[in-house]
Amino acid sequence: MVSLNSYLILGALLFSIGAIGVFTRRNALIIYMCIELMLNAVNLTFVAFSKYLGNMDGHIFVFMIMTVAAAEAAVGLAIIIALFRNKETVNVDAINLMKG
Amino acid sequence: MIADLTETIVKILFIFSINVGFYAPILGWVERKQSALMQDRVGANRANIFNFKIIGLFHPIADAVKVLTKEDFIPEGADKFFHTLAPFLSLTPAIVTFAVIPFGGAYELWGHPVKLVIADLNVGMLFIFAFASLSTYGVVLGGWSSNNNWSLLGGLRASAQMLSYEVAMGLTLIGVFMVYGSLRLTDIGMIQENFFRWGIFMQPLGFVLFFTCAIAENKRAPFDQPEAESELVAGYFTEYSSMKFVMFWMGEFLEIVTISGIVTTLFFGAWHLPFVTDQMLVSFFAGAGPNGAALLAMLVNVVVFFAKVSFFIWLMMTIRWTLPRFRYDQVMRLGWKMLLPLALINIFITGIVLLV
Amino acid sequence: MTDSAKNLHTEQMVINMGPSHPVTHGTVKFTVTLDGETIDDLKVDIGYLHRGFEKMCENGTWEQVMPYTDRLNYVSPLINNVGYALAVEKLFGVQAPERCQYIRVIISEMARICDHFTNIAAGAMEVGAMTVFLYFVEARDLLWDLLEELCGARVTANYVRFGGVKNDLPEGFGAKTAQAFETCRKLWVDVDKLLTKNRIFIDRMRDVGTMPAQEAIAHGFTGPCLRASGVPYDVRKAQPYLVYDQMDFEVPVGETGDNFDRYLVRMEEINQSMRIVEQALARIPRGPINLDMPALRWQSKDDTYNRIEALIFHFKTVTEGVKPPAGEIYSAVEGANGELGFYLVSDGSGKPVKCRVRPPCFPLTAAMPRMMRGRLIADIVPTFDMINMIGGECDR
Amino acid sequence: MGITTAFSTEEPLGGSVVLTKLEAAINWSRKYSFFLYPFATACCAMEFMAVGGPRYDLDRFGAALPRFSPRQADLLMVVGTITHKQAPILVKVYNQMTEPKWVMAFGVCAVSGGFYDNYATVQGIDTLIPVDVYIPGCPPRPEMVLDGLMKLQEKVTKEKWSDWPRGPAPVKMKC
Amino acid sequence: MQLLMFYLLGFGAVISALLLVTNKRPVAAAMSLITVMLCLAGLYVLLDAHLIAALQIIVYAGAIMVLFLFVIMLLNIEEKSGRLSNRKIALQFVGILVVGATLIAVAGLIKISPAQVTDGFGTTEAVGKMLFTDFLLPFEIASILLLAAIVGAVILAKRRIDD
Amino acid sequence: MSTNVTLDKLSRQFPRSVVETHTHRGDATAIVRKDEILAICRFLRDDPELAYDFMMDLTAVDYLGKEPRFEVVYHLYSLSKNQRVRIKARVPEADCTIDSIVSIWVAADWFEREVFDLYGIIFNGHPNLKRLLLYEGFEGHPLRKDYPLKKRQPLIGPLN
Amino acid sequence: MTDNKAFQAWVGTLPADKLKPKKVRKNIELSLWERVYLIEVLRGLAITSRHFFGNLVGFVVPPKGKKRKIPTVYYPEEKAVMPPAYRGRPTLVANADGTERCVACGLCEKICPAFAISIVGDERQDGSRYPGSYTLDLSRCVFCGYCEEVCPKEAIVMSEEYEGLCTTRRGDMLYTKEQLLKPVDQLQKRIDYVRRIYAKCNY
Repeated sequence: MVSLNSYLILGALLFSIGAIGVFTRRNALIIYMCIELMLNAVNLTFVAFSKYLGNMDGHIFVFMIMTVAAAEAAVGLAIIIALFRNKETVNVDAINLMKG
Repeated sequence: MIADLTETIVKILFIFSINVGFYAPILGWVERKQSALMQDRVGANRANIFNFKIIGLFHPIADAVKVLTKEDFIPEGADKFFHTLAPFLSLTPAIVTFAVIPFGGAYELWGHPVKLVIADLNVGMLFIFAFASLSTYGVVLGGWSSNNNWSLLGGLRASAQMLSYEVAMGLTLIGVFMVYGSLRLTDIGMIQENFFRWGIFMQPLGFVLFFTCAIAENKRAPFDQPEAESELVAGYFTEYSSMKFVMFWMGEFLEIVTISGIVTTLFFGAWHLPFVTDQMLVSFFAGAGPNGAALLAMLVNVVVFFAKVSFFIWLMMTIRWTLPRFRYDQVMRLGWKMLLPLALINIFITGIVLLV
Repeated sequence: MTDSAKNLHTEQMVINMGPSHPVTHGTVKFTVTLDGETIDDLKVDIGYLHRGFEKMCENGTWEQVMPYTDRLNYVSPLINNVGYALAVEKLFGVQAPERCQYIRVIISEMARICDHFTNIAAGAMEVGAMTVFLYFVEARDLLWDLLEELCGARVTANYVRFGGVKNDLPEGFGAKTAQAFETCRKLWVDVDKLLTKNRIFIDRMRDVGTMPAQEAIAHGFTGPCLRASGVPYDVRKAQPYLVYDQMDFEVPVGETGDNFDRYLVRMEEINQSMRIVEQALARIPRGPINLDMPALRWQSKDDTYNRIEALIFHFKTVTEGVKPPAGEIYSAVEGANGELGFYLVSDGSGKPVKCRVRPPCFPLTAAMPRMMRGRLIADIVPTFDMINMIGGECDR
Repeated sequence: MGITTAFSTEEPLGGSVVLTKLEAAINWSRKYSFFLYPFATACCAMEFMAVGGPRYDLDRFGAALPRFSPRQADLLMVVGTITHKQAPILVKVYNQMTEPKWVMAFGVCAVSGGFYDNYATVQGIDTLIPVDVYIPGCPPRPEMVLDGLMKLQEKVTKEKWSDWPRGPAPVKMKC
Repeated sequence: MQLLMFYLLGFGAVISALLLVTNKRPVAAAMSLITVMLCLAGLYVLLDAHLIAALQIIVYAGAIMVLFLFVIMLLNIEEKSGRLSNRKIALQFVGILVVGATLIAVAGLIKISPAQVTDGFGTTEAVGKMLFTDFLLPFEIASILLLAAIVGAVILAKRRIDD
Repeated sequence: MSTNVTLDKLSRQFPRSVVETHTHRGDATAIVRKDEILAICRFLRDDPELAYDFMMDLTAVDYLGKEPRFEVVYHLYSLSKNQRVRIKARVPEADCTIDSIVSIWVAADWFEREVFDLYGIIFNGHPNLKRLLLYEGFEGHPLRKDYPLKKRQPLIGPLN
Repeated sequence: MTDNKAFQAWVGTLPADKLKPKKVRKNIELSLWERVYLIEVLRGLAITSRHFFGNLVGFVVPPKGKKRKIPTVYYPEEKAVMPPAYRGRPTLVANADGTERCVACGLCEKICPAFAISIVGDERQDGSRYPGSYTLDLSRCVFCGYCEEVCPKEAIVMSEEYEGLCTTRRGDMLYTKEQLLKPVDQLQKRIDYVRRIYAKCNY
């Protein structure tokens, strides 16, 4: 049988890869995708825990996370489209509207 | 274990051969011949081998061989990897989906229980959904990777359209699930043993909505905006030639079969004849011994199921050759403003009926 | 395509539709500036079928122009034949005998029916209803059979002669026509049922390509497109030629001038034209079908075989052409697409100085940008079909 | 896929029985499966409709699927007059078609320019692209077209591997 | 069997994730993310979470990623500045350090033996029951969140009329 | 003779510009000076008694050897009065220009472009005077009588 | 283009009320049921299915006097009967003794709009003229029938021939005199027809 640790290590690996992506990539879309990847990694750990604890609460968490991810994707992509219209770029370094 | 494995392999081979080996090539012929007859024409009938013509059945063979020997073209500036991947992506879901559709009842053969379905998942319908949503990628990638404005427009249209109609389709099916209380397609099939519990009687509105959404999912006319010939040349597969182009086509045809299978399973009594239960079949064939009876009953199931499937294929082809196509924004409006609310109303009514 | 791909970075996408695009009939190019799917700007480029009609006419004799007119509006060639012959007759100042006029009415109306069949068929095909297309092609084939029996060719008939027509109606033409019309009407009803109340079709056609009456007039619209806008201008009624004033028919008129009205007007005109043909066939008088004017055309076979002077004269007219008196005229007939005018200038010699055609679909095509701005890309399809741009006529 | 090029390298073996049989089989399939690209420009398009229509039904020969994308088409039907303005587009479409490809000149305008011998028209599309079958007539009767198609089928039957690929049009044009 | 599947899927997921992070073209990146999600869906099946697996494909792969692709194609984005600056490479190293630390912490700390899986674990029915009893409030809140997201997205993406 | 009303009115209104009027086989024709063509057209359209709301046709004729060489011919039609009139403006080869009437009848847009394309007559004030039927790069104007029938332009055409 | 003020002002003055449309066909209004797509879709399906099943049955039980219901002509096997008016390939009429009737007068060459005919005249020993070579370029011929119409000798007529005209080489379409000649008895029908329609009584 696969041990819980294997799932957790896998989850952690994916999470870190996602984090690296968020830190190093400059394309807003890819950053979004990396965030999605991180969320997925978390989902994996939730499902794994829930199986190993014999408790299905983890599934509910995953359900909620998916909802949040969907909402995030919708709003995030809308923001990207709006930004692209104004700035003609999706490079996050070029987006500094908030810097005043 | 061995028996299970054999059973699965036999079933997979059966479905695969019937889909890819029979329906995929024959549908090309059916489409041509049927449209021809509808239009007062004769249709392909001249291809002959040793002077045998058999009503043009050799034409699909000719098409297939010709297409295989045609130059395979990848346009300049296109993304080679995705360009090659896209047709496979659109073909695979169509083949895989049939795995959860039951084409017969559960019997016992030589002491081994046999269910006439490849994979009897408890989330069967969700599985179909999952793969239907994956088939979007083939289209979108095909459109994007061709480096052609028409393809791109086709891909964009396709993605938006399929996404929208998936929503309506899902909501439509909720009513069905509420009625049957299961996502497992074999369960749904079993319940419809009773003629008066066929989906068409319990969910008439659901049937219409689902059928519409399914056609739209499959991008068939009147929802064929992504490949609208008069607008977008050939839409997302404008730049495809040879085998890859035919794979898109085959994908479309197989999806027709799959959709017909789903419609049959959900709304038209699956493998059942009206008023005839599986038990009655087995007892009817009792003379052939227990195994023989089961085999014969299975045969009847399969024949009935595929007869129904063929009927829906015919219906879809008739629709395709009868109706003009929508405009793109009208498709979207129909999906979001008409089908979606109707699906919600359907759920609501179903809920009330179930409660009362 | 590739240069427009660069423009993708901005939100506008420039797409070249045509000329080998299925909707453009091979003879027109739309340069569409798209914003998403909305048309920001549309440029029409015609001339892909400019075959030098006028230049060819100026280099041939008056008779030799006749086959060229067949190929102007190649969907209804006989109307062009009739129009050109009428123009030359006006130049001569003569009028064809009555029977000939009836025959001309019959063939004109048949050509009109064919044209509308083709137009509606193509329109339906391009919005996706393939079956309708083939039903009307089937119906058109029946009429073409009749025309072939009469004229000797299915499309390019070259049938009308100055002061007459080439030959008389064949035996049993009326009965065959009645039979053909019966099938045509059946198919017409089928198509009517398939399209007229079909909401998908209506949604595609209604309020698309709308032209209000005043603007349509300003843009020089004529024919079904103008009538769809509500202006009952029909040369057959306004300035009756041939025997149209004796025929009982109505001019269908639309209301809004959108594509759906154009479709309805055409469908109704098919009916009206069938009525005209039936009336003409019922009333057609006996008598000569040609003017007995040797100067107007080549000599009859009897004469050329038997009379030496006639033969010499024949040689003269064939080699030099008939010689209309000097002058200039403008003569209009109601073509299938609108007013088909011929402006002829003669200097008294056997060759035209100028043979100008007023192409009805030319102004219609010119109004495409006006009709399409702000619409969706898919709206180009029905609009372009319903204005019925015919390359041979538009580009000449 | 890519079989056309693969086979052309095996030309020395061309005489062997297996290859000849294969060649015959493939030619058989090609001849009954023309996907058309109707390059319809002028009057002949009317007859083209009639050929495709119920009366004459091009589909009987397996040639009914008009593909408006040149990539998927086998038979380029040049239906009607080609003017100088149109010529570059015709060449472009021909070059875009995938091998094997055939060209049919439909009607005298496409064959030779017909009676439009003037400043604007191309005097026969064979000055631009290789043509496989010529159909006279202005426009040709549907029967003539079917005749031409059968002639083309005959021609296809006799083809060899070495005939393909045919390559781009011999004329270079500014497009 | 399960172990094999785990390693196969896990390996696939990691490789695809790496591809996602390193790929220049957004479309390729999106496709690799989809692969990650498919692998994860497979893992969920191994973990007896059938509903979640189906939802993973339907929601993530079927909807969210299509949306991503749609936007990528709509904007036709190409990454122009592909090279990373030194500062960014430093950041990358920090990231990798974080990875190591997490790995050690995770592997060392947690020791749970698998519990006995009850019948009906992870089925639609079970999840549904929980969702509509114990977790009704979060469920409703989630729906409100989605509604807000829809409205927000529409308003954001809508073009200003004066443009 | 209702057409004469038009011609009478026209010659009264523009005595200087209207060179000649005649009616041949029922076609009323007025030959006018090209300078005032815009005013004449506007008058014909706006005068309530004439109301020539249709610009049916616009073309040119090349009378090679005569002077002035070209004639620009306008065919107008009045819907409400159901009458036609032909206006001809002579354009000499040396000064091959005439005012554009696009501002009066939109329909004239393409007709003028066509005449420019085939005859080389320049229409002053036309918003987009480019070749219409022939391609950019075509040299000469083929409908002029001195353009040989078979002179082909090797620019983008085939190599024959 | 259209939105200048003068234009707008003028548009207002148009006599729209004087036009008096004769018959207005109302832009069709849909009832609620027709709006729901379904009814019309079903009606359309009924029509096309009627054709489908009619034709399907028509193969098995053809209507009286016909082979099948479908109007399709199975071309190479079945051939339509050409009406006498049909203008096929032009042919030269050969007398019973095989000599051509043509006297190389050149009228057809002159009138042919496509310049498809080229004749080189020659003289026999008895002084009668005959075409030394008579070439018809079928690749240019537009089948207009003018040559037949002007021929003073009944020497060239449009035959019923339309088969076998397609070639794979353009050069094959250059028909020489020998290829064009056809014995008179095969063309008698057309000659009679030509004589009838271009007879004096028709003038």
